[in-house]
Amino acid sequence: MYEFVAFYIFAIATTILFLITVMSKNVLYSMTSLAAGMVLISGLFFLLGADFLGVVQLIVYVGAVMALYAFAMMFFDATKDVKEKHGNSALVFLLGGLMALVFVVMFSAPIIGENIQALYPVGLAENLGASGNSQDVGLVLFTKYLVPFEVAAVMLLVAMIAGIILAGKKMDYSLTECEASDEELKQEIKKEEV
Amino acid sequence: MEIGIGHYLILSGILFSIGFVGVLRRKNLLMLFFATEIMLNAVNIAFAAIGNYYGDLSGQMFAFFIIAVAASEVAVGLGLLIILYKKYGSLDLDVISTMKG
Amino acid sequence: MFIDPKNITMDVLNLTTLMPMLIAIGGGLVILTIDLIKENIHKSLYVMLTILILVIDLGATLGLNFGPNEKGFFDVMLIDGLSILSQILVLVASGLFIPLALTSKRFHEYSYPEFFALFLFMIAGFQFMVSSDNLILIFIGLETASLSLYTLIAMHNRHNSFEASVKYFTMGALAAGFFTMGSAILYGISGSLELYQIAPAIQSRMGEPGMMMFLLGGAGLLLTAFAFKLSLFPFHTWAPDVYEGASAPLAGYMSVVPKVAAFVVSMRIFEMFIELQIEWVQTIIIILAVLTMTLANLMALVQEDVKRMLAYSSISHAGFVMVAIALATEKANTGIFLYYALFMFTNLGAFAMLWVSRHKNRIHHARYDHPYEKFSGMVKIMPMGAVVMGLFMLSLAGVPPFSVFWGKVYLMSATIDAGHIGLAIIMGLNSAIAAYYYLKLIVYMFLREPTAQVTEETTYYNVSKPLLTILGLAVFVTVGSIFYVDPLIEYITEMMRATNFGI
Amino acid sequence: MENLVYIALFAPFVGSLFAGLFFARSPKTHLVGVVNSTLIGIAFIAAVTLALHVAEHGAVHVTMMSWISAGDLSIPFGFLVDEVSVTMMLVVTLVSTIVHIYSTGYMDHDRAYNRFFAYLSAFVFSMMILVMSDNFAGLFIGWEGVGVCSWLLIGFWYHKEDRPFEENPSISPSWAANEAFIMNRVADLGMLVGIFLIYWNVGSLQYDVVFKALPHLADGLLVSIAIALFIGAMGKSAQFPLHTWLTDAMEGPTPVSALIHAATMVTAGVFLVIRANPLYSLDAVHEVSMFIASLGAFVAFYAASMALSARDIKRIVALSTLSQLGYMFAAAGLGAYWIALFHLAAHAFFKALLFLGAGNVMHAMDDELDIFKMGGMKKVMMGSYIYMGIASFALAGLPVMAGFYSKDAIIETAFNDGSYIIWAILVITAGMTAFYSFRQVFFTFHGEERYKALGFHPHDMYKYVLVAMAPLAVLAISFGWFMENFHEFITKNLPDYEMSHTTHHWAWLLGSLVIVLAVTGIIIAYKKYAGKGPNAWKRDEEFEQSFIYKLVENQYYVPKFYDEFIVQPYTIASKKFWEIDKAVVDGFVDLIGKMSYKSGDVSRGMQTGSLSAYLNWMGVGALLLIVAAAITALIG
Repeated sequence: MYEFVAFYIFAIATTILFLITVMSKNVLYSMTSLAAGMVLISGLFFLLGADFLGVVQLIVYVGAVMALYAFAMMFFDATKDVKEKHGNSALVFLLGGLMALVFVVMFSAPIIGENIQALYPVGLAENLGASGNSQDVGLVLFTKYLVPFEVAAVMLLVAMIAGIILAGKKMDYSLTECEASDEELKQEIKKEEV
Repeated sequence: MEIGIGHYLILSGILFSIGFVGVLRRKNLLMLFFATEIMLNAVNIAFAAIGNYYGDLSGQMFAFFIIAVAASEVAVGLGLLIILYKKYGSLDLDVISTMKG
Repeated sequence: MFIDPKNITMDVLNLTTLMPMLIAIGGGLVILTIDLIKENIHKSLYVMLTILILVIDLGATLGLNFGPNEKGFFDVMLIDGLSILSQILVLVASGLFIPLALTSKRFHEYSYPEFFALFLFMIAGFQFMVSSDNLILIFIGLETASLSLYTLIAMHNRHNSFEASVKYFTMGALAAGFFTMGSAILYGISGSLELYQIAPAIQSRMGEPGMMMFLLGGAGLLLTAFAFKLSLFPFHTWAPDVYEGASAPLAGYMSVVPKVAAFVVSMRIFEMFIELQIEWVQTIIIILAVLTMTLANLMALVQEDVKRMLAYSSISHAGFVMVAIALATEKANTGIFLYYALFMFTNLGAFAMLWVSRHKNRIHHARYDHPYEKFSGMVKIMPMGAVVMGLFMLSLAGVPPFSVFWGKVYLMSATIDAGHIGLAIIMGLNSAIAAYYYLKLIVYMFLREPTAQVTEETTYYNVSKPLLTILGLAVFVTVGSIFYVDPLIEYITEMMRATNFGI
Repeated sequence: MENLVYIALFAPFVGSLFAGLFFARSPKTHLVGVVNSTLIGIAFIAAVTLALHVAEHGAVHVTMMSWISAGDLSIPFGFLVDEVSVTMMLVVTLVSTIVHIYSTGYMDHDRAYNRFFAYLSAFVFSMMILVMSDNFAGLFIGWEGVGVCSWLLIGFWYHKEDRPFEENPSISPSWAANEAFIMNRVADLGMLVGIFLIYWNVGSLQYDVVFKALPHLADGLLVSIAIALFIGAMGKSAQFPLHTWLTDAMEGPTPVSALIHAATMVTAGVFLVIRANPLYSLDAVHEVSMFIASLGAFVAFYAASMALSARDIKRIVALSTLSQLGYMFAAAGLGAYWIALFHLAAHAFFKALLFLGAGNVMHAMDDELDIFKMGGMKKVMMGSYIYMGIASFALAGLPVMAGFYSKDAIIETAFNDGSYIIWAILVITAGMTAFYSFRQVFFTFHGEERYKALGFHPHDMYKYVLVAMAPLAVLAISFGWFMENFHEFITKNLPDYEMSHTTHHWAWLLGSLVIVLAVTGIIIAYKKYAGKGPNAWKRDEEFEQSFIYKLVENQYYVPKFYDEFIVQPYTIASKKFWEIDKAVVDGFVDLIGKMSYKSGDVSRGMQTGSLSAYLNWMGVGALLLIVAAAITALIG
């Protein structure tokens, strides 16, 4: 019963919040409802016994990602209402509705197989007397998924470099569009920096 | 009343579709990115739910990596947005359409 | 609380499988470090360093043990023939691409050492993507490569390149959503994220009610994601714009390397579906392939810009090759790699020719860098260049005995072997349409008088020795294909036999 | 050995690419001539080495590509170097080497020097494919290749205007080129039918497979195949009634005439019959073979009669080529394949020599072709005089010379076969041959120096060119001496042809008869045309008005017949069809073109440039896929 109530509360709330995110004309509302929806999703993760995932969701999404978005919003000065021209709203909703319908139809069928064995069962560390989602996650993450984990680290490095370069000052001059010789250009850039 | 995996998956599907609508509907790039975040979050629910019902950790793992990817995408995406805003002075998709045909 | 250290031997881990990627990543870090230690080093050092790393990487790749069951690191890595072959293609194409940075004029992206680091990270991403049948690693590799690629495009630093990058990025994010959702469904029905375990699990559950729904739904979602990567209709819309916005060498590179990687993963995933007798997937892929090659050809016909025309032609070529995925025979799979191995040199060569004549501002047309008029009467000004470009065009059009012809013939014969005569006829017809727009450029180059703006100065604008070397190499490979195509096919076939297709 | 095969095959190709790709538009450079001549020379050396190898170890068979297989169709691309093909390779490479060297001198003043070498080398490459292929498909590819190169080379001076030539209908190089090409296309159609028939019934195009399967086929089918293939041979070897193109092909540069329209390409038809000897020696196709022999004899006589009155120096040589091709077909038709091949080789040497000599004369006379305007040129052109003399002796079949052995053997064959009519025709033709070839020599080099009045200042060719021609002269004299060795070598592959005892018995008489006739012909020619001063030759206007002279002069009105009954009605019909075509077919094609453009424009509309629209396309696509998936799953 507890699960039932919690699920429906979370589900309905996230749906409404995300709808606001998608529908709202105001970036601030949109972003706030997105953040709130994500918090509620972490609740769903806790319900599903994925404690660590829930925590990560809170920290990374609500903490980091939303902070980035907030910063961007300020940069773009997008607090005021955004004017969007919508040519065919009806069609969009029809498409979205159709998509949702297909998912509902699809997921109404039983997806879980009877004879499927869990490859990395929850409670890996149980026999050691220490149970807990975080430890299990740690165990799997640093054995089986060590390679993807490291690649993800590279990916984050790439993202960092990309962010630094793209938002960097050097992008303000375009060597690509400038006919001046290299020497002149260097001088010019130096002057500008001083 | 038992909440089965079907409930979670249907929720996931609905949220995914909401994100999808957002992607189709939004003309403001920043808000469009919000919509993609919703889609990824919806998928995370599906993974967590399936993993839970199999008693398997792989689903959670995928969800972790999706979160990592989402974070990286935000970094790159915002970098692009900033530079685009500098050049075009707008984030409206219809303005950014010099290449066509 | 204390957890027992796991006893894992090095043998089980098979660490060498990681070597090639580690070299690429390490190389990228070395470049970043060098930049930290000493600034303002000339880009040629980075180019040389990158080539060196690519060569070592290639050596490591060639030195790997491979086989259908050559796994490593808790079975996350899979080094089979497919993986080796695609890594070789990726590395060779990268080796051709990087020297194009050494132009006589300075362009923005090459002023960053980070460009080369990101490039190497991207290669590592592609390498991970092709050497795994674990959906998580495939996804992470894909994203690493894609995020680097978006940045590389934007670093060209023009209006167009930002627009291109944003378009690619946004659609890529949407595709990532579809890919993950598709993976979730596969996970749901099989309880695993590894293709070699997914396939038997699905097979054992085939009869269950509602299973078809999941299978087709999952296949549809995954197909959307890969159709985007492979620029199949109607998911191709990004491609022409992105190719136009990116610098010419990068556009040429993008028409080959990401597609090879995406084809490898598509082979692993969709051929699994086809092997499971799910005909729907086959039908849909054929429809997409036919639509792609036909519509892209028609659109290429009406382009005014050579680069955009080549972009559409690359889309059309991808559609042509996509047919092979639907056939899922050994010969067809061999054909994919044969096609790309041959197409790679020709197409990169053609884009390199555009790069040679690239200007910093658009002197011929308000919007386009490479309108057809730019090439009118080229034979009078740059006879060698015109002949070389003409050769590339003929090869792309599939004129014997130039390289791409063999790829086309091989794929079409694979199609006929698989019993799809009608499909082969459509492929032939499309090649005929395509010939028209390639010949259009040849007509411009050889039969028209040069316009006033076309002078020696403008056509040779960006040329340099390394560029000429790469062009020469491309010509050599394009023209001499008749001599190596047979052993090449043998090699690819052999590699295909050492491949794990899940079932 | 495999490498040698490829070297022999691809050296000319490399030369062609070299000249065509790198020098097509650059000004004339001798580098091209030297490099290409060297490459062909290399091919010749490779051919010699291969010949020695074949003589010792037998045939070399290489398969270059075996994978062009689409469905059930599998065409391996292989090369066979056996006794027959190696003979052809030797002839082709030797003559073309000399012609290449000759051309460096002859084409010296031509603007399109480099282009010429590109074409010439391409021709050699195609010819090598033709002779070396181990299957009919390769043969056909080479066949078409030489056709195209011949077209390019005949029309080499395409810019020349149609010139009104009082004795000739107006002919221009481009017209001649088209005529040659079209006539050959007509014939090739026959050949293609033959190849298809073989493929349908045997399922392969490999020579060895086909020839093994032939005896099991139905008689009617065999006859059809034999006829169809021979039609192809008739076109390429200019047999009646498809012969008119050959004389007109003389519009091309003279080295081309020497190489293509005398020594090599036109013998391809003979080569085909020799290659397909297992087919033509079957009993079922005996009638076809007899027809080939009779047609050969007829053409031999027919062409020789036209040569009697011709005034154009190249046309005479061309007609003599036609006549000699007739001899070859006569031999091949009678089953004496090795003799046909022997004559083919011998003929290639002396005829190339003759043509190159004629080229020297033309060069000296500023492209003047009319022998009536020449005379007494031996003083100024001693070298060419000797060469043309040797070649003419060989052509006339005087003892010791190459032509004597080969031609005599053919005449003996006809006698031996009991085909006395053919024999008689060939003997008479031999006399005529001697007459007209020496008529030409005497007209050109002896007698009154008529050219002086016309203001010509002839001079001989470059020394090195004359030296380069020497091997041909040596072979024109001595090739016949090796008849026995050749016989031994070639009959390992080709069926032997044994003369009966009676023939052996009468051989000396037959030989003497031919010699007597030939010598008589030469003497008559000498009396008539070589005189000087008061006995000098005068034009016999009255005789030139006679019916026979007119008939022969106008090539029996065959070209006129073609013009009146085929070309003109065809032109009229074509014009009518063109009008219909413009309205209907053209309109249709235009419509397709317009539709492609239109649909391109329409589909281009989806590329609006707006990311939002792109995302919508992608979304719609994804949704369509998923909905289609759901529906498919629900239905079945």
